[in-house]
Amino acid sequence: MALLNAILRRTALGVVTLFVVSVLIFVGTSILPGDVANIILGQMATPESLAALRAKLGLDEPAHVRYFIWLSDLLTGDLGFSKAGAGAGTIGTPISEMLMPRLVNTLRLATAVAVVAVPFAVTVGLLAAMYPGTKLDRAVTFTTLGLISVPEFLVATLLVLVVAVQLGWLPATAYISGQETGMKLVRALAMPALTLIIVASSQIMRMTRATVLNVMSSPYIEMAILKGVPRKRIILRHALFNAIGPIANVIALNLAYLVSGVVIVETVFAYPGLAKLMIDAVQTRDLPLVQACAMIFCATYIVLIFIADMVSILSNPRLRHPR
Amino acid sequence: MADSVEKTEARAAFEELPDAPPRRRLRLSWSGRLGVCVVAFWMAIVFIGPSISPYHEADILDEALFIVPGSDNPYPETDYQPPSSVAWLGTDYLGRDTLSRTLYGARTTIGISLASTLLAYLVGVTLGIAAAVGGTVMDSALSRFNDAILSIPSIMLALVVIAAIGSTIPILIVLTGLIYASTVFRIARSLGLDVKVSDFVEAARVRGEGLWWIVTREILPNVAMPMATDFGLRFVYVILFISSLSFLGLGVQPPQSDWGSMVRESLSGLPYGSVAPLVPALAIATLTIAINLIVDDVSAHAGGRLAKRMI
Amino acid sequence: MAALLEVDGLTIDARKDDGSLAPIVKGVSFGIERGEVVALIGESGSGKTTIALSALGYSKPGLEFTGGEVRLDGRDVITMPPDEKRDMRGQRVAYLAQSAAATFNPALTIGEQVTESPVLHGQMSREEAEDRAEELYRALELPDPDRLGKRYPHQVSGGQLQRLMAAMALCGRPDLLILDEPTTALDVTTQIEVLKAFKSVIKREGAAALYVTHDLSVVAQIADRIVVLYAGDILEHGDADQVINRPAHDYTRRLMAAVRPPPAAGQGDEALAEHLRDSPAIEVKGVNAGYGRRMDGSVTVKVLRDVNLTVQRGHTVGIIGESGCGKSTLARVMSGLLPATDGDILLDGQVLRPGLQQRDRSELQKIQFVFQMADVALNPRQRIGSILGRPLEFYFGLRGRERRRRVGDLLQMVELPPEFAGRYPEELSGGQKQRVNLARALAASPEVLLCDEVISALDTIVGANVIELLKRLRRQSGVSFVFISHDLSTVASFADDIVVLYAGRVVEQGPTDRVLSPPYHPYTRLLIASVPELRIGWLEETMESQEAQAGIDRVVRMTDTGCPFFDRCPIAIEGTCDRETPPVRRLGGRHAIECHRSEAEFLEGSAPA
Amino acid sequence: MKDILKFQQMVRDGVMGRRDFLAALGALGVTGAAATGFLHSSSALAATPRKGGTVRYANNLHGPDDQMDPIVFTSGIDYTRGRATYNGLVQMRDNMALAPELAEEWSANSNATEYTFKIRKGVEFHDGSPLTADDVVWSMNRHLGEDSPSVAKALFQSVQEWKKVDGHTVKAILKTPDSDLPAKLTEKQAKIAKMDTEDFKKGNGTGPFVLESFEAGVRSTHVRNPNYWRDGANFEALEITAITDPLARANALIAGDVELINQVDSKSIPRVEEADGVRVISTPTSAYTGICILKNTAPGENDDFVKGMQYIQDRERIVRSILKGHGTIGNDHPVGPAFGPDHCAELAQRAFDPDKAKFHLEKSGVTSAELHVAPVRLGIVEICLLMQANLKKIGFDLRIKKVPTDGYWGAVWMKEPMNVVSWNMRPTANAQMAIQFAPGAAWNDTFWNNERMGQLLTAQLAETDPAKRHGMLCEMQTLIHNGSGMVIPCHVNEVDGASNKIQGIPNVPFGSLGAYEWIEFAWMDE
Repeated sequence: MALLNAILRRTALGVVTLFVVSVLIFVGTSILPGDVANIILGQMATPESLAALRAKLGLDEPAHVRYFIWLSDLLTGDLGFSKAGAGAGTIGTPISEMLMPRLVNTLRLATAVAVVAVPFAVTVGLLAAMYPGTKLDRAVTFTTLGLISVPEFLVATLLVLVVAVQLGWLPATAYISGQETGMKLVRALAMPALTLIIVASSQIMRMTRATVLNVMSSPYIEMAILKGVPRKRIILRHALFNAIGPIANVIALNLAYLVSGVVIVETVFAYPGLAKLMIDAVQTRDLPLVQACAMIFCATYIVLIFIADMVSILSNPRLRHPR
Repeated sequence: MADSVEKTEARAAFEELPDAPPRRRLRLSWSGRLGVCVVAFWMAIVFIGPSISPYHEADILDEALFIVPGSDNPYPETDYQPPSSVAWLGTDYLGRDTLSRTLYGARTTIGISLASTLLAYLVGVTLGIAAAVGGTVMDSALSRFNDAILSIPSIMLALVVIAAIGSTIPILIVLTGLIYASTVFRIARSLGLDVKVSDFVEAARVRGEGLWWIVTREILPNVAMPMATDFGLRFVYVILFISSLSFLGLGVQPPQSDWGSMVRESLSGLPYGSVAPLVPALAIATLTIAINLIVDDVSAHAGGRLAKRMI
Repeated sequence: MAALLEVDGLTIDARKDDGSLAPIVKGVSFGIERGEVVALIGESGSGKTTIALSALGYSKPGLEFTGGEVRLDGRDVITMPPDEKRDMRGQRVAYLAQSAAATFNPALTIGEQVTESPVLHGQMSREEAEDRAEELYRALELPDPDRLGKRYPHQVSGGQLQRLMAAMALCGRPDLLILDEPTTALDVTTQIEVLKAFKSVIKREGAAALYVTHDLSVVAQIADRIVVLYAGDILEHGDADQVINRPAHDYTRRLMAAVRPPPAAGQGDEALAEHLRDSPAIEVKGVNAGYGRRMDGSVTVKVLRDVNLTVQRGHTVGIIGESGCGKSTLARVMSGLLPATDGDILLDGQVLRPGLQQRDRSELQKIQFVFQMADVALNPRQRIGSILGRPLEFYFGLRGRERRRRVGDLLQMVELPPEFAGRYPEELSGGQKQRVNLARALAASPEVLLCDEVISALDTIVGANVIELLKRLRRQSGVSFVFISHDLSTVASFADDIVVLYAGRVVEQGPTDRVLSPPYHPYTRLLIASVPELRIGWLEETMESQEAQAGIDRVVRMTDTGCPFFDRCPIAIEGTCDRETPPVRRLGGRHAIECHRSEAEFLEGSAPA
Repeated sequence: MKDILKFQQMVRDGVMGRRDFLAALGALGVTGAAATGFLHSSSALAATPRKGGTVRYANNLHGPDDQMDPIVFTSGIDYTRGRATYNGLVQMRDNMALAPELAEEWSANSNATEYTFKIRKGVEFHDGSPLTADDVVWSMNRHLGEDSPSVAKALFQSVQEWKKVDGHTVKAILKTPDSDLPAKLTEKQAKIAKMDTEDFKKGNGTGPFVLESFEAGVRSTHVRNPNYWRDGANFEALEITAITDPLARANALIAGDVELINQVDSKSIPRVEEADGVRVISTPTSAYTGICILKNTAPGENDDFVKGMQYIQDRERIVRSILKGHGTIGNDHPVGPAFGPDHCAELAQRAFDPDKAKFHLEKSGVTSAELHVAPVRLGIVEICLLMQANLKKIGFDLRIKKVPTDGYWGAVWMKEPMNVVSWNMRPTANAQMAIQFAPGAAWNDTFWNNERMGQLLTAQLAETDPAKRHGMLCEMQTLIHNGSGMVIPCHVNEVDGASNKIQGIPNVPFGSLGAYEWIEFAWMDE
């Protein structure tokens, strides 16, 4: 019951947040100059044709009406049209059609990074927490500290120079067409993935270590020491179980970052992901596309945080086994 | 009479024992102290940097300065020059002195970041504490709004806003401040909620104190320490964020130097082994690492100490 | 035969900020024979826990062993290699901490934690360990022993958890148990049964034990020998009988003197009769209150039900009951911190508005609240001077010199030197902080002082001193006191009237004298009987009585119908007590009992043990 | 007129953001430019093209608004794809001469008001349908009319309509005489698509490559058209994408991830030059970037102020260290040496002279000014920074306000008193000057209106005597040099990067890599 309540409560919160986000995005994109009709018509805009298209698209409605139309379209999966490839006289490309390949690319990269970074970082973070003050711990602490303190564009650029330009091991850019398989795909993803793995792992490692050490200050850990429980078991059984919630949160935040915050990496490696699509859309004032991308990013964040919360709710025996 | 003597003695001897050893004063390890030194160094540069720098940040060094004695080339290259007696840390892509720009850049970079972080704190703490002490309705409204802001990727948000209204230092500060206010809000709110239910706040409430007193005199002083630690971390994030914005070309106005755009501008020198992009990158890294070292030290948990006793 | 554990010249130091060492334990020596229970008694800061932990070769972070040895069967555990230490811990020496709630890992089942040590040490297989655990659950009289292991810590009560910790310690059949204040955090009624369980199980297992506590009454029930500690030194060391009945050292005598006598009729401070005027200072009429206020004004968790009480001017009313009975809630309602859902609070005959915001400053000034934990009730970021000065400024507009003078007076009033005004709370001892806490309330020159468990967190001597101070203040000021405590002895020695709360209801109230003498409400009887006496053998006697049976901890029910005490009551009437709300029986004067039984039935069926 | 202005503004927006519109309005008579260009052109060597290979090309810009509809082509990547997918009626080749493409031949009536084009027979669209006059008429008529979305409609304002004569003959009926029409048909928007095409993303043209996949802002892939109407392309397949970061773009070339890139930034030039297997292709043009000072407002209305700004330009240093030699010194008029004999060589070069600058600025009484800068062309920001640093030395405070390229041409250009511009090379010196400096011209961005200038522009078109022509051109250049508010410190080269495997890139200075003609004519060595 408590469990169900917590889940329902959390779900409701997520939905409310999504709603607030949609309002913010709608309002936020309205501050960009130019409206959709202007954008679709582009250079063939005349006052009459603009008015006509505005009426057709419902742009002459008041803002709140437009918002609800947009929201209901969004909920029914109709993301609208981008001006992309509009050519002359046609209305443009359905946004869903444009997003799909980008989304796939972004997810591909995110997955590649997550699959490597999460297990690696959590393991190393745990090891560091297990042997605090040792050489391993100090190495981990200082390396991660250094890496999170350096702007990621520097990490990316140095990697390109060394790995791609100097050594020629991997391609300097990462454009993928979607047809690549096997080694070709791995090679294409390697550089951006490597950069992101370095950046994301550092964060996850640090947070895992800190979280576990935080749990380590609990009296029940002292009790376990006094019961003669060996170090490994203290960490893996006593500390980790209580740290699952916070660690899940850290992982979720970093994954959300992979999907949305990789602008710089996508720029340096010319990787055709969602973040770059959104930047381009902002620059070309492609409002429907900006809105759609923004919604995807925010929804991803909210869903990931939601999953992390679910994990911590489910890992909490108080909720799982009510009195 | 011997009895009474003994009694007074005993009374004197068995004073109440202190409840607990006095709280450990903040004591920094060598790494923390190193951090303090580095931060102090950069803070000093913020104030004296421009007056000790050999050139102005905008100065494009004359070609004449680089003429190699005996060479017949009257127009030597001035960009991406290696460190020399003319330019101690070499020159950037335009032939400007990297050292001078780094020294000037400290003021811009640290100034903007500090102002942004302070703004983030002003807004975040005000709203966070308001959410904590205000009613449920206010709390949920602010929290949902904040969650929504948090869910928007910050770089994207910055891009949209800058695309719409352009990039000036005030805009940069306000924008960054507001973006980071959302994370501060979360922390301030949860700390505020913790302190709010503490007995000394109840004692103030039961005395009839107003909200202002409770917030400023009872709550804020008690969240100051954890907030200060967080301030350090937040400051680091802001520096990196602003550097990233500069990297994307959305930073300060030229010829003003800030470390992020210095890296970006001179990135093309990297393949030639120029130190121009490395010096500002190093400046960013030393400052952020130093702050992190201090923060790590201050927030070193008892957990770390306990974990060392594990067998 | 060599002792099982020999502590020999043990010195432990704390590493201070400047790197220098401050002695915590100063060359302590004593021994524990097999099967023997040795008590370490001392106030907080005496080093007793530090010594106890050294028996496990362990010191808290920040402390260092700097001298002496702690030998277990002749082997020094301090210098033992890590592997051996790990083997020794849990298997040969087991530890019971003060707060079981904190020492049980919330994420693991009870069974896993109880059996963990013997299984890890290879003493027994998992199945054997589980059988052994179940056997211990039974011996410790824990409910539902065959399924208890599958449950999580939050699913059992505090008293049960405390006993489960004993099971955890005993599971591996250790030679030595270290018990660190294992009953201090418990209610009296729970304490007695946990003590009982510990005592019998230690006896049964034949283990030796080191029992650390500040409570002499508890020590009297369980220890064979007593070591009295003060500031890291042993002051007295001897047989329990000798130390308790013929204490040699002056400090021990002071400890003994500070123990409050068990509650009995005839107590109550008559000295203030002159202050008694029969006009009520504060009245509580038909108050209902609780937490989780809904939109319609009702609450999700109802705590107080139809509470009525009156505090006469200059009078002291003691409110007593187990934790969770609503004592603090009542104080919060009276202070206005928690608005009542129904009923009124009257100050000087005037109805007070329920919430703080609606009350005016003079009303607020007249009722002052002294919080339970001085540690957290004083803002750590304010100096004592500002803590005390603020009410002076707030209520009376005092500033500058005048304010400083009054702060000095207040400090003097609570027997603290005036220079304390410049200190921060953390620089004060627990008792001193509680005095400041009290002085802050007095600064408002209140008519009613609500004292919520003001001495529960204090050591015996310190607490006794605070009580003396309160008595003096009452004599001098004529303030009315509402004195809340779970400790009946304290209340009995201080209050004119006693109000007994159970599950949010007033089950008995009246003058102290009358409440503490028959006829009793069955719950009052249980409370009286549970207060440990500083007398060897008291526990065994009490264990036989029927009150002890009623004490077996059950979850306190909050009911809307019937008597809440029904399922613990030895004289409950099936079919009536569980269905109908008991009537209030007026027994003359202010004395009233809420019970279905008649006065005659109380007297015949339940003379005090 | 208002609509025209609006349209032009919009085109300008497009041009400058990332565009190259009007970069090449044919190159009639511009042989001077060609002469220099040939030095770099491998097609001058008599090597035999090799068939085969997949070439990967990385442009500097792309985005979600990449197009496949020719009439809205606006960027280099669009032009590249357009050249691969479609053909025009007329083509410009290495020798700068017009060559027939889909039109086998054309003729005009005597007063150039009616043109007749014979359409090549046996040409097939990629979907297999034959090319007919209907397709040509439909495609060309899309540029006409007020409501036409064509970005090139200004070019075809002289055309009344296109008419079908028979299955393979079409006529263009003109409103006004226009002897430049064939040259204008080489324009990148003037491509022939299948009649009634609605979805241009399929790219159904007659070009040397068949569009295989197209993802706006990501990439497109193209395979050789096996049924091309002439010998056709040498490459087996094309992959066209963009790498916006200049450093990353150069890295990709050096690392061998791509074979061709455009816009090698000056800092990467030495690296590309030094790296094995790749080369820099630098083509001098008359395109320029400079500082535009409005003459109709303060401070530009003061001639001394403009003089000061012109004398403070360290032109040699700009070309030497900012452009790394890939440019030529400008003389504050738009006709650069790339125009050969049309360039007024006898006009004295304005030199870097801080003293004179100081003198003029002091005389003007202006002590500070604000310059709006957007990175409209590589190097311009650096030029402004150098100018700012030099002005600081003579005690003048120039504040630089960096604004985004986005919307720059609408919000800043021709509005702020000091801004930066970037102009591409026009087909003739006359056109190059007329567009900006004719009195009342829509794009007269310095608002310098000189009557004499107007007269000369008209008269020079009618003049046939070479010496007189040159004299008039020189006078106009001198007028601009002395009177306008334009500061032109340098003309910039088109700098591309190519793998050494890629040979035979034609030399046409009006666009990158031989104005996109490499697609059909370059080849890849083993």
